[in-house]
Parts: sequence; structure tokens; C-alpha cells
Amino acid sequence: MSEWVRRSAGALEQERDRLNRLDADIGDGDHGANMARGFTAVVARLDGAAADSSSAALRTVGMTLLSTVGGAAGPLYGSLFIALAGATRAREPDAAVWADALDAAVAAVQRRGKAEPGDKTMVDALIPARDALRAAVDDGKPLAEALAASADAAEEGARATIPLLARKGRASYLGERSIGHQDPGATSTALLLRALAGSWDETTA
Amino acid sequence: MSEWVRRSAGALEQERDRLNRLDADIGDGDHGANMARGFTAVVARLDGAAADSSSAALRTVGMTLLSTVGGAAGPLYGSLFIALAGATRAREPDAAVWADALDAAVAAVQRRGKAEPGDKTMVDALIPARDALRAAVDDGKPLAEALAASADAAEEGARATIPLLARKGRASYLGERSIGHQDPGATSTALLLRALAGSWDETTA
Amino acid sequence: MKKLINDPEAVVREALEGVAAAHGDRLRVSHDPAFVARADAPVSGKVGILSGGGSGHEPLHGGFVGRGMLDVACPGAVFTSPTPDQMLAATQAVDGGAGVLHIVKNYTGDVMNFETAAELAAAEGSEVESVLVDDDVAVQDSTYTAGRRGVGATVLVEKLAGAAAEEGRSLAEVAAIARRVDEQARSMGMALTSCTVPHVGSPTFELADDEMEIGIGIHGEPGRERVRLEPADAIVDRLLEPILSDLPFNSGDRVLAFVNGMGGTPLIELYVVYRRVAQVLSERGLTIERNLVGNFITSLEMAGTSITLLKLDDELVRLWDAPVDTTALRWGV
Amino acid sequence: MKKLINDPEAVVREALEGVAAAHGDRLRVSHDPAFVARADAPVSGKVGILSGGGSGHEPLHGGFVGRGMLDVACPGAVFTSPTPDQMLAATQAVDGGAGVLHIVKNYTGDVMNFETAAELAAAEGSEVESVLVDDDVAVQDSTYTAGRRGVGATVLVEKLAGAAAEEGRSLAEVAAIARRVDEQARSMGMALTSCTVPHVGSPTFELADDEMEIGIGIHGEPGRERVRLEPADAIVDRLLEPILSDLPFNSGDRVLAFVNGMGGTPLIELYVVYRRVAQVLSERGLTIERNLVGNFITSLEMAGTSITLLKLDDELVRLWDAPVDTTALRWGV
Ligand SMILES: Nc1ncnc2c1ncn2[C@@H]1O[C@H](COP(=O)(O)OP(=O)(O)O)[C@@H](O)[C@H]1O
Ligand SMILES: Nc1ncnc2c1ncn2[C@@H]1O[C@H](COP(=O)(O)OP(=O)(O)O)[C@@H](O)[C@H]1O
Ligand SMILES: [Mg+2]
Ligand SMILES: [Mg+2]
Ligand SMILES: [Mg+2]
Ligand SMILES: [Mg+2]
Repeated sequence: MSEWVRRSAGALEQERDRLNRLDADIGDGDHGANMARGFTAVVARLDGAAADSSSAALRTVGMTLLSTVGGAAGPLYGSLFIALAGATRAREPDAAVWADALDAAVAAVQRRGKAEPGDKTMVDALIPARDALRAAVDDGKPLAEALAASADAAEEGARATIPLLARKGRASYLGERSIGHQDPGATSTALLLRALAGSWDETTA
Repeated sequence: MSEWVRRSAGALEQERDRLNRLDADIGDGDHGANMARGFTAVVARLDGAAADSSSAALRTVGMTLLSTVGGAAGPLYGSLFIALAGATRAREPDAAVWADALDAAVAAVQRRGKAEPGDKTMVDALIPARDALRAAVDDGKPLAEALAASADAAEEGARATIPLLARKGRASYLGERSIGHQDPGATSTALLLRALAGSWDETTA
Repeated sequence: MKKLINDPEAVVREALEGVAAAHGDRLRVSHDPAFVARADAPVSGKVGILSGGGSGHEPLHGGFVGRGMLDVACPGAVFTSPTPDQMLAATQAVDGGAGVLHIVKNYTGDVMNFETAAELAAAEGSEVESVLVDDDVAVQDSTYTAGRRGVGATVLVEKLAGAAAEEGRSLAEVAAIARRVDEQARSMGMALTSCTVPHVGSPTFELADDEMEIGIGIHGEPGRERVRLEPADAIVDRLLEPILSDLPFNSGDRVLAFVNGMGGTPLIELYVVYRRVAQVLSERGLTIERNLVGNFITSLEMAGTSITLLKLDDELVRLWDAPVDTTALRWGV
Repeated sequence: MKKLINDPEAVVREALEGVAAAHGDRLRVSHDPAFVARADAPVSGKVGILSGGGSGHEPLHGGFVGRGMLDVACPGAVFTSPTPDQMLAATQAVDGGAGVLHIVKNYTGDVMNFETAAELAAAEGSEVESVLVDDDVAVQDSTYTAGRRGVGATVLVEKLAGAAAEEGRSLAEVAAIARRVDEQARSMGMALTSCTVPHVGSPTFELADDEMEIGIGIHGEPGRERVRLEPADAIVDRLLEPILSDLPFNSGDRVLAFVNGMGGTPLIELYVVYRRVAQVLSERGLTIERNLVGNFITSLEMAGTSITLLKLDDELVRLWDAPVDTTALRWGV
């Protein structure tokens, strides 16, 4: 977990300005700053005290994001990680567990945010990622490969938000003018899932 | 008089931006606007009711400038024109009267503003103009020629303010930084005296 | 980026330290988690009024903490909703036993963070009611979208709900008044310039010298349309039209007219705006019974204005006139 | 030039119409000549307090008209001294038989116009005393120059002289208090950006993105020096040093600390500034007994700040705390 967190923090720090710019186009320009602030806090928190289990670490990530990110992304990513923690409790995550966990996480995000696919939100990266992970696991692919497929799908999903008209979040105020821009939250979701795939790849390599 | 006023108003309107810019360099950038506002009001006032005499017209100019220009230039030019009015009372101005009148006007400006020559103010245009007028009149030059010499001297005096360090008015706050810029008030004085010379030239041509 | 700050990440914290230093006699500032409370909170038996949202809209919300208005304000990072732990701690700090009203501007982030906070507070035994402010007619109102943003009416809801709480009304009554104010208020704003979020460092949007943005929110979000610059009177007419027709406001109505500056617009211009508002409303047969002119809900240094109209009745007028004693709004005390 | 105006030449007039529309219950606005007076002026037997100067510094001076502060304000064109006919009419409008105090900021134009007005008023039978405000330490004080500018202390002189007049003190006493405030106050300001005078249309000066101007006045006059941008704390130190050493302020002194915004600086930054002011003064052993933070004497939309320190004594504290009821400053009422 700590490898995923560290990679996520690194990727978010690196892509901070790009996420801000994407958010400036259709929102208020803070998504990169919010996510970087959150993951900096997460890294500090996890470095402070080693977690007992993956589930405990994920819970700490979720709670930390909840109290440091703010905005729309804070409660959504907070819910996502808390759901991952719930789904991995008492079992170190293998491929099947990860697939179930992402299922639960996506459901939690949708419960909190009420976004449907096509609303131009992080859900548009999460759902393809969830489905790709499930399909790869069902196909018996090794976890590293399955997570890579999931990250590919998230990136594809993020890109596919470009032509969409936003119906949730701050971008929805723009109406037609939201068309033609990639959703920042979908983009950060893809970054996180790419970091997850990378960390697993590393672990198992 | 009304020819002088009209020419002055025209010149000030035309040089408005330049005077503003000169004032922006070492003051607050409003001298052109102030003078243009004042002379627009003067023209309107004089157009409204024809004055009985040159003196009455000059008094109206002075009072109007006093109540419309504001800033440093308002009371100074107000005093100047009111002094001209006093010195031309009961006698239509010929060359000798004009020389006396400008004497009185410069004294009034110095009484109100307490500026000495070399302080980088309108006084640095007024004093050479006064002296040149007196000299030309003493030499027996015709009035049109004498006023032209006076205007030349005012322009020369205005240019000569460039290297001076301001010691009065808003420009004095700049200290050394006031050096290298031409004083806006000296510049507007030169404009007014050039307009006077032009209007006389016209009248007598 | 030209700002009087030390560190973009520390702006909110350092500003709160400044608030504590300046107003320690009347306000209690907590830093971790961040909130600004009345020094005498909790007031026993009084409904606590909590508001909060991203920073950068000052004096909203911290400047409205005090007798007759808010009991506590939760500032988030600049233009970013505060987090549930702040609202939880703030709720508990001002719960005098009569429950706490959460005033929430309708932004996805604020709504979700406040929802989470309300769940946590309820779990820990505080009675919480939430009121959503959504007065911005620049945004289409629809259940298929995030709905309208909360803008200028927030200030009015805070004042009027605060006055009702001070009168000793119950949580349900205070919430009902807050909802009535939101329902009877409409706003619309515009920007002449963008603003720069400290931790972003560059303007949120770019406007050409001859352009303005109509229908902006309070976070530097681009607005409804970008048009050529116009004289103030034409701009006011453009903002008033959708406000007047939305509720709608009718001849004979009594209103509160609130002309707000976005931060970078001088007061002298806001009075030029108010002049036209007064003209138009009088032509429409509306009576401005109360007004408010100034920078009260801002977007950092953005130049621009927003107009809010609230339909008044006797009760709202009485609550508006009731004493208020905050750093930004003060009368009757 | 991006401003919420209709016609650069009509800004002041239209803004005054807006003020009249918004505050007709408490203010009487005259247009020709222009002044803004308390609705209940003249107050019989009370010294009238008149202040005035160029417009563009709002809320100064019109926002400070009301019980406990000014009786009347004379607004000039933007950044241009008002004219003697205004001051004459205003003096007569508020002369309740106890004489009128003219509060004059030390600018050549203001001084000469007020001098002329005082002569005219005296000739028509009003007793007038004038007090010159000249608190700006950015300017060398010398009898060979125009002397120091009047800046932030103007607000304090207006408040404290106003309170003294409200207490029923004589013209000489009120004038003495005003002079004492001026003598015990020092200020210094800085700008991050210039401002644009409406009838000029372009910025008064240009500053590069990494520059700031130290020692500016309130009219967009360039300042004492142009230096590289620095963090807020370093800027505050730069402004405080000449203020503290000029009077000088000594350990043990009780002061009023006034952090003023130049118009375009958000409140959140002014509190970052105040934080550092409080730190430095506490290190120097000074006690801040009263403070004021906000945009009170501005330069249109200029971004920047000024700091004013006033040495307090018991009488000045009492006068500061006395009720004041104006649109921009209000307490105790
Ligand atoms: N209701 C929602 N459901 C899912 N995701 C959402 C929702 N609203 C917003 N988002 C996501 O949040 C992102 C914006 O996050 P961020 O900029 O951090 O918050 P804010 O909009 O409060 O500034 C959007 O790009 C979008 O992906
Ligand atoms: N004490 C003074 N005596 C003579 N002229 C002065 C004095 N002070 C200022 N001036 C003149 O006034 C001019 C500035 O006028 P203006 O810009 O209209 O007024 P303000 O400085 O009030 O904005 C200066 O350029 C200078 O020539
Ligand atoms: Mg955002
Ligand atoms: Mg000038
Ligand atoms: Mg945000
Ligand atoms: Mg001026």
C-alpha cells in the first residue's frame, strides 16, 4: 500500500499543474492542489506510523483525504478509500479481492456523489476501470496485468470525458461550454490507478 | 478674451493626454483632465453670457477655474486670472497694461503657492514669460510680438524644468526621481500663453 | 502572482492568526481543525449557526461571526470546501443544547463535506439541520445537474437566520426562516477581471481588455457568457433581467437590494451600480426597503459585482434590523 | 480600462446619486456644489466636522459621515482636491453655531483650496479652524518642500475629532485633539499594482510582475523606491521600520494599529499583514490596545497596503470607543 501511496503522491505532485489547468478550464482550478495537499498529508501520516494491514492503511488514506482535500474530491476519494479498506478487511488483497474492492469503492463514490456514467466526472474513469479489472480477473490474468488493464481503461475513460457535457460538480455550471475539456477528477483517478498498477508491478517484478 | 479662452480650451483639449502623462510621471496623472474640465466650463460660462469687459471676462475665468479645476492648479490658475482681472479693471488692455497684469498675476500665484523659481512648478514658466513681456514692451515692441516673445520664454522655461528637482506640489514627494521630467503645470502655462499670443496675433492681423 | 502573502499554502492559517491577533476579544480561533467562533460560544439554549466554505470570499464567513449572525465559521483552503472534521468540531463548539444549523452553499464539494459532517455530528449527539443556499440565476436549475450555486443570498441567510436564533427560536423555526430567505432571493454576478488562487499562481481565466464575463460564480468559475464590455447601466440591466423574471419579482413587492463587490471593484463603482439598480426597481414598481452595498462575498481580487434581490415581509425586515455585532456587519449594538 | 462606470467624467456624480439612493435616510447629498452631510446637520451647538479631498479613496470621506465622526464630506473629482465653493457651502450646511473644523490632508491642492474656502467662510461669518494631516513617513519632512502627505491618519483624525465634537467640546479643543492625533500618528504604504484614474484611462504607473513600489501615496503617486517583490512579512518589516523610528514609538507605548488596504487587496491578505504587525510590535514591547483592519482609505483598485500607528492615551482610547454611526465605521450605536 505504501508503495501505491508514494507513487500516487509523486504522480499527483508532478501532474499538479496539469490537473489545476484542467480544473481551471471547467471548474475552479484547484484540483491538482487539492489532491497534492491530500496525498502529501497521507504520506506524512503513513510514514509516521506503519499500518497493521493493507486495510488499515487504506482506511488511514481515506480518513486523511477526507480531512485534508476538501472540495468535491475530498469526500469522494475519502469514500473510495474507506470502501477499499472495508472490502479488504481481514484479507490481504489478491486479484479477486481487488476486483471486489473496486466494485465497492465505485459504489461508494456513486452513493456520495450521485453521478451517473456520462456525467463527466471521475465516475467515467472508475467504471471502465472497475469493469476492465473484473474482466481481466475473470480471465485469470495475473494481478499486475489486470491492474494495468484497469489503469488503461481509466485513462481511456478519462480521455472519453472530453466531448461530454458536465452534469455534476462545478463544471456543470458551464453547460455547453464544458464540452471539449477533459475532466480533472477522471484524470486524477487514472493517475491513481496507474500508480496502483505500477506499484504492483514493482512488488511482483 | 473669448478668443484667448477658446484657443486655450482647444489647446488644452488637444494636449490633455500629454499633460496627463507628464503629470503621471511625477504626480498623479490628472493635470490635463483638470485643465480641460476647467476650460470646458469656462467656455460654457462665457458663451452663456457675454462679459461687459475684458476684466469681467477674466474674473469669470478665474472664478470658474477656482470652482471646477480643483487640485493644485485650480486655486493657482484661479488666482492668476482673478489677478489679471484686477489689473485690467477699467482699462482695456494694451501692451503696458498686459505687462503690469502679468506682474500682478505671477505675484498672486506665488502668494498662493509659495513656490520660488527653480522649484519645478508653473512659476518656472511664468517668471520668464513675465520678464520677456516686460522687456519687449519696454523695447516698444507691438503687443502681438511681445506676447509671442512671452510665450517663447514660457515654453523655454517649461523645458528648463526638466533637470530640476521638484520642491513644491505633488512632484516633490518623488525627490530625486522628479529629475528628468518636464513639469505639467509649467507646460500648461506655456500653452495658455501661446494661446494668448495667437489670439492677439489673430485680432490684430 | 502579486499578493501580500508569505507562502501560498499557509495563507489561510496565517490570516486566521491575524484574525485571532486582531479580534481575540470577540472571536475564538481554532487552528486544527480550523474554525472561527464567537468568544462566548456555546450560547446556552440558543440555536447555533454554522456556516463555512472555501476561503477567499472574505469577509464571508469569518467576518460574520458574532452576536446576531454566525456562531462559527469553517474556512476551507482558498475556494475549496472545508472538511468534515472542521464542521464536526465547530458544531460541537457552538452547540448550546438547542441544535445547530448548517448553512451550506450549493456546491458539490460543500454539500458532500457538510453531509459527511452532519452524519458524524448526529452520531455524536448533536442535533443538526442543514439549509442549502442556491440563489444564482446564472445557472439552470434542474435535478439533472448540480443545481444552482449559492452566492450573495448566503450573506442574507446568515444575517436573518442569525437574528432568528438570537430571538430564541427553535432549530426548526430558524431553519424554516433560512429556507424562506433562500427561496425568496435571487442573484447574478459578473466579472471584469479574473482572480488568482494563491496555490495556483495564475489567473483562473483570461479576459481580453474589452471583454467581461456574465454569470460568474464566486470561485473564478467562468460564467454563462463572455461579451463585450458595456457601461455600468447596461451591465446592471443585464444582471437584473434574469433576477427579476426568475422568482418573479412583481410590482408592489418590497425588497432588499444587495449590491456586492467581487473584491477588486472600488466602492465608488458599486454606488454607480446601486444607482441604476434603484432606478430600474423603481421603474418596475418595486420598493427597496433595505439595502446593502459593499464587498461582502468576494472572489479574492476579482473586479466585478453581483446583485441580489430578496423579497421582504414584515418578519424579515424585523430580523434584518435586529442587532448584529460582527467585524464586517454591525448595527443596533 | 475596465470599470463599472458609464462615463469617466460622471463617475463621482453618479456615485453620489447612488449614495443618495442607498442612504437617503441618514445622509443628505448635495450635487451642485457636491457634498455629503449628515441628514440631521447642522447639529445646534456642536462643532461641525468637515473633511474632503479627491474621490477614489472610498469609503473615505463620505463613508465616514454620521454621528460621532464627520458632519460633512466634500468629494473632489477622482484624486483631485475639491474646490472652495464646495467647502464653503458644506461649512455653512453644518455650522451649528460652534464653528467648523476643516480636516485637510497635506497636499498642495487640498491646502490651497481649503485655504481659499476658509477665507470665504470666515468672510461670510463662519468660525473655521483647519487641521493639516501629514503622517506619511515615506516623504521627507522639510519646510523647503510640500511636507509630508496626509494618508492613513486621516481616518483616525476624523474618528477622534468627531467623537470629541460629539462630546460637546469647543472648536479649539476639537482642533487640539485632531492635531494631537496627527502628531502622534505615522504611516507608510506600498503598492503591488497601480490604479487607473477613470478620466485618464490608463494606469498611473507600471510595475513589472516581480516589482513593488514602497512609500506610495494614496493617489497612485509613485513611491519612494521600487524594489523586488517580497513575502508579506518582509514587506511589513519594511513599512514598520521607518514608522517606528520616526516618532519614535518606544517600548511600553500603547498604540492603535491600523492595517489599511489600498482597494484591490483582499481582506485575507490584510490579516496576513496584521499578523506580522502584531508580532513585530509585541517584540518591540508595544501594546496594541485598539486596531482597525480593512479597506478604509483606498486608491481605487490598487493592490497594496498601508500601516498606521497612533500612540494612544486614555483620552484617545475613550474617544475611539465612543459611538460612531456611519456607513463604513459603526459601533456603540
Ligand atoms: N457528484 C460528483 N460525483 C463524482 N465526481 C464528482 C462529482 N462532482 C465533482 N466530481 C469530481 O470532482 C472533480 C473536481 O474536484 P475538485 O476540483 O478537487 O473539487 P471542487 O470542484 O470542489 O473544486 C471533478 O473533476 C469531478 O471529476
Ligand atoms: N506650490 C505651487 N506653486 C506653484 N505651482 C504649483 C505648486 N504646486 C503645484 N504646482 C503646479 O501644479 C501642477 C500640478 O497641477 P495638478 O496636477 O492639476 O494638481 P494636483 O497636483 O493637485 O493633481 C504642477 O505641475 C505645478 O506646476
Ligand atoms: Mg476544483
Ligand atoms: Mg495632478
Ligand atoms: Mg474547489
Ligand atoms: Mg490631482
